[in-house]
Amino acid sequence: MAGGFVWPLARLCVAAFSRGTESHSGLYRLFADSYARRALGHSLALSLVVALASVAICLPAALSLARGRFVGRALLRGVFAIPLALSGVVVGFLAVAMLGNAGALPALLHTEWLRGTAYGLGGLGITYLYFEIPRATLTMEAALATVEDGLLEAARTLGARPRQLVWLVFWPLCAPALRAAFGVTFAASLGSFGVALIIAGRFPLLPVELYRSFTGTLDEPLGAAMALTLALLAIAVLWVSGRRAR
Amino acid sequence: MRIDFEHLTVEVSGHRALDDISGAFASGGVTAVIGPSGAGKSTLLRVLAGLIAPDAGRVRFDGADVTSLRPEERRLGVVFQDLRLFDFLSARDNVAFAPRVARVPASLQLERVDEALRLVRAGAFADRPARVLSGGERQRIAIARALAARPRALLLDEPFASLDAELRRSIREELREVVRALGVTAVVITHDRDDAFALASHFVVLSAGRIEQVGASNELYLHPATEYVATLLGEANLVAIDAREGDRVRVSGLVRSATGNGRRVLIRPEQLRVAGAATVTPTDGWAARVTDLRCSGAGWRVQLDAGSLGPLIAYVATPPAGENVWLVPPEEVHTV
Amino acid sequence: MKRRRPLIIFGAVVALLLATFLLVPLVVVVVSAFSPSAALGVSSEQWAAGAGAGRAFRYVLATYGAHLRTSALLALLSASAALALGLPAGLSLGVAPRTRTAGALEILLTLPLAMPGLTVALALLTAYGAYAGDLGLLVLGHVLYTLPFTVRTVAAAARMSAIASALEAARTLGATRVQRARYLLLPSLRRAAQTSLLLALAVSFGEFNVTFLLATPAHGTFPTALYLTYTTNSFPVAAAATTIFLAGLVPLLAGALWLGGEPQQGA
Amino acid sequence: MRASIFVFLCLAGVAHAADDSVIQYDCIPNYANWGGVTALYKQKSGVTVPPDPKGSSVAMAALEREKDAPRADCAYYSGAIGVAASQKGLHQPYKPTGWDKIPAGLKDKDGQWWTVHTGTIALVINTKALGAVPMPKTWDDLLKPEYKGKVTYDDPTWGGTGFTFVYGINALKGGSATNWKPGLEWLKKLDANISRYPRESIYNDVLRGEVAIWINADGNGYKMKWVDKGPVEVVVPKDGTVSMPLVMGMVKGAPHVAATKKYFDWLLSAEAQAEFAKSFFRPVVPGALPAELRDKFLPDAAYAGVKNLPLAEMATASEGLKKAWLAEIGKK
Repeated sequence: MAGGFVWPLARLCVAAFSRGTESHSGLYRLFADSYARRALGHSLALSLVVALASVAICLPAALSLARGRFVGRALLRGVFAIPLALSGVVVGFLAVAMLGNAGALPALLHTEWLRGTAYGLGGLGITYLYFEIPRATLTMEAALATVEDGLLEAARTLGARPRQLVWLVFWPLCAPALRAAFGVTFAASLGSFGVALIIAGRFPLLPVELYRSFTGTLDEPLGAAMALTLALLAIAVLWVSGRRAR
Repeated sequence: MRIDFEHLTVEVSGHRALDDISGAFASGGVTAVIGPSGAGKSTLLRVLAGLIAPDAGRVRFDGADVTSLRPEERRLGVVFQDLRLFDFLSARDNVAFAPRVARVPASLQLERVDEALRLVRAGAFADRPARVLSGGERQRIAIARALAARPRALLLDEPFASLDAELRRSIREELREVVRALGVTAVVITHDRDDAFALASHFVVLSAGRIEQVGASNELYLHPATEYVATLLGEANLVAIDAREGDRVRVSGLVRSATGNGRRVLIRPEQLRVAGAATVTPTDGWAARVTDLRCSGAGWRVQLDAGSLGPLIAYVATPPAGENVWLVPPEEVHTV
Repeated sequence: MKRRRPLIIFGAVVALLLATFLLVPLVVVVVSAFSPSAALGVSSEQWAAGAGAGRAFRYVLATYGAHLRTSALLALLSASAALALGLPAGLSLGVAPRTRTAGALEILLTLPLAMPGLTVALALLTAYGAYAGDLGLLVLGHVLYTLPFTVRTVAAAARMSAIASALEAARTLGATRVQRARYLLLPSLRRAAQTSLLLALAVSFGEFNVTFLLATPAHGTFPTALYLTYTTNSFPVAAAATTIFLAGLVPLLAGALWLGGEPQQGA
Repeated sequence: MRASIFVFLCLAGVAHAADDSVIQYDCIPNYANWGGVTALYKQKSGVTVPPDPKGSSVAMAALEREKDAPRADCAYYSGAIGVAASQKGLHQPYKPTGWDKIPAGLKDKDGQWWTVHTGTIALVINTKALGAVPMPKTWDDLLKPEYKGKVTYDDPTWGGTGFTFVYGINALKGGSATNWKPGLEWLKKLDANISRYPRESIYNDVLRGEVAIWINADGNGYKMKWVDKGPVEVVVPKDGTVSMPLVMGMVKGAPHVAATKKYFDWLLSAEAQAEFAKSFFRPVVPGALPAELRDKFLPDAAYAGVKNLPLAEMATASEGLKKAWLAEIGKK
């Protein structure tokens, strides 16, 4: 375990602080170079929007899956599990297939409006959502399933009206689930590589730039710095959302 | 506030949890609804609280029909079996919940909360998060939370289920004091006769969704209508009668004046006197042999073999001297 | 109670819409794999594979069959390795009291899941770049991803079934170590082991980052083949490759779900 | 369960036993018909050459990273990058059979690299995706606003074709190996019309209409038009263009030297050269282009303005030009 994972991580840290053939360390250049900074900013902004959107969109679905009992519920959950195991490149391809310049959706709907959406910012957002919706839904579902009906009943016997019930009891009970889902989707979006690789187009995102530094321009220190930054951010978000959730 | 319920019927997946029952809880009184699990006790409480709508029947508070009133409009204080504290709030905020949702002015809110906390002696831990409280503390907060609502009636569902014996006793006593001091109508759901006797002066006995018997606690204890009520409320010796003549019965040779109209006689263990052979003449009592003797703390519990009468139980202050004893039943007995 | 019904129904409708959103692209891709038409861009690569609906599949199997076999082998090796390591690890975590060491170990085990896959891949590449392309390194990379699933699933099962107390009870009843393993441990962990094996197979089969950076063409995995078809092949070929990928993945997932597991994070 | 494990292991055994393979970096099935060539070679010799998506620059970078433990046997590049790889000492010399038939200037005197076929940088246009907009005729036409979002050329830091175009346009616009200004200024103007800078072959995207104008090797366009019957035309800009030799070299420390040498020998055979020609890359061996294919190229007159670029100079300048392009365009 230590050799398999801890040692490589340590090597990565060392690489991030090394200079390579440049005059500054990779970490320094990550924050000094405006392009790398921009890629980081884009990644953060995109992950933030996607995480917020997926939590908002998936809350009703998660509620229903967690607390409702209806026909086909198990099947529905199964559908939600599929994208979790797809690699990002597959999802990127699905986006091109549906929303590319020659995508199925513009062709089927006979509309020019959607043509090429996949490569734009909106397409990037939708594709990330495809990836994060199952994650957000299943994370929230698991947490919401533990919310007890009893507390809502207790609040009602104490005189809470429906609106008060939502804000004073239901919301505080759900909040940890929402936070956890936000953390998980944010971290996952931040590190999502395959989708960006296929469709990010002209929009610099940190994982792709990282890959490019490492494989294309052979700038190992900068690549390592980006990889490390991504990991630290992801873990920090997960830790904060998970800790607060407890 | 007086609570009446009329012809309540609740069906849960084809099974009648409550089967056309009617009754009342007197204003200012403490009533225990007692029965084994599955008797429909909790269902009755949930109907009273408005958490489930009955399939038939009505609920009245002081005569007014509240059957269709929502739980938040009934102004009751409910203490649930699993307490249901809001773990994301502090103990104090739990107690402040009802005044807060009722939009009581802030200063008055504070007063009410403090009063409720004082009543259950919860001041010391009021500002801790609810989730870190101990079992007894949680219990107190749950009671305070219900009291702070200034309820028209308190409904308590197995309120001490989660407490150990000692804590159970002390909190039970405190609750008794509080309810008495406030003079609030209270309904205690319980399967535990000790809780019922400790808190309530009036019992409603439920069995399989029907009311078995209603009455004052001592009345039910000594004069149960059925064998079921007899055994539910305490250890009971049930002895078949030989013959009946008006208000007199003959039991294994002894003649006693009797109440009730059954075919067996109820003799509570503490009603049996255990005497040595020298002090009793055979016409006063039954010969018996001690088969087991154990200390019950306050006294002794004696298990006896009385021949054709079968095994009997007696509670006595001092253990009998020898193995062979005489048993003397009370002068008046109750038949079930 | 009845008042929350509308919310549940609304939520179910949303869930249905979202499921449609998730399914439609997959259906479109699978359908187009079976009906390659000129509109989708039938390309020269397929002329060689002959005519008919199956030609895209024939092309994929001929060109990327080795990738498929590598992926199957890799999934099998890493899932078995993860099971072999994860069963004892998960068992001891599940049975042991929750000490600080146990907690730290659990966090360390799940760290690879919390991190972006690319970071893990890059760390491996930095440390073991000299072994890039070796099957052993790929297995190591995949085990990092699959081990958390086995450990978690097994530990959860061990906790749930209160194995520790059952084992104690069995000892007092005179069961030997072998008998305890035979009659208690194995039956109670069997389901968890099956679930985690299926999950590990699915995760490893679908993993992209590690192999993309660490594999050489000699050991390309099927996800890298997918990437190849997406970037260099025509749409029907890419769709056929995706269909083959799904055909491998979905049964594993369905099996795991049916047994009660759940994938936490894709790659 | 046990049975399925057994089956898996058998399959895996088969996958692993196939060790008679040659690893070629940059072996894109749909570029220069590598798919067809490698399939034919497999059929002839039983040796597998697996596909690999790396562009020239990435292939070189990978070789550099793996210098101490090489994984690849050979690599395929657009000229300058291959020469740069030789200059970095990543190759070992070999002169395959047929060496003498390669014209001078298209091979290294020591056998560090040699050309296998050549292409010409041209405009590959999907007329359907272009729609009502007129066909561009010259490089400067591409700067017109009506081509906004329709033009694409490969990321020059990734693949060799993109690099050749960037270097070439600089030369055409009056720049040199030490003066990149004219080219970069022109490319900055073009940037306004660029939809993206792809890092992988987008052959099928163009064919399918995902992309309207692809600045790439002419052969790719001809193949779309003649083989795949796509709505595609090749335009050789009237204001001149550059040719692009595509070269190979043997990796220093290659794991399978003998197999690689045989492969190289075969690649210069008439059979392999004709197979490359099926995708309209001009064989380096004179006379290997079949007559029926020659007619499908644009007439020779269209190619009158084609310049040959100095590969050694290009190779030396490559790192600097890539960095300059990134700074001025790629990272803007």
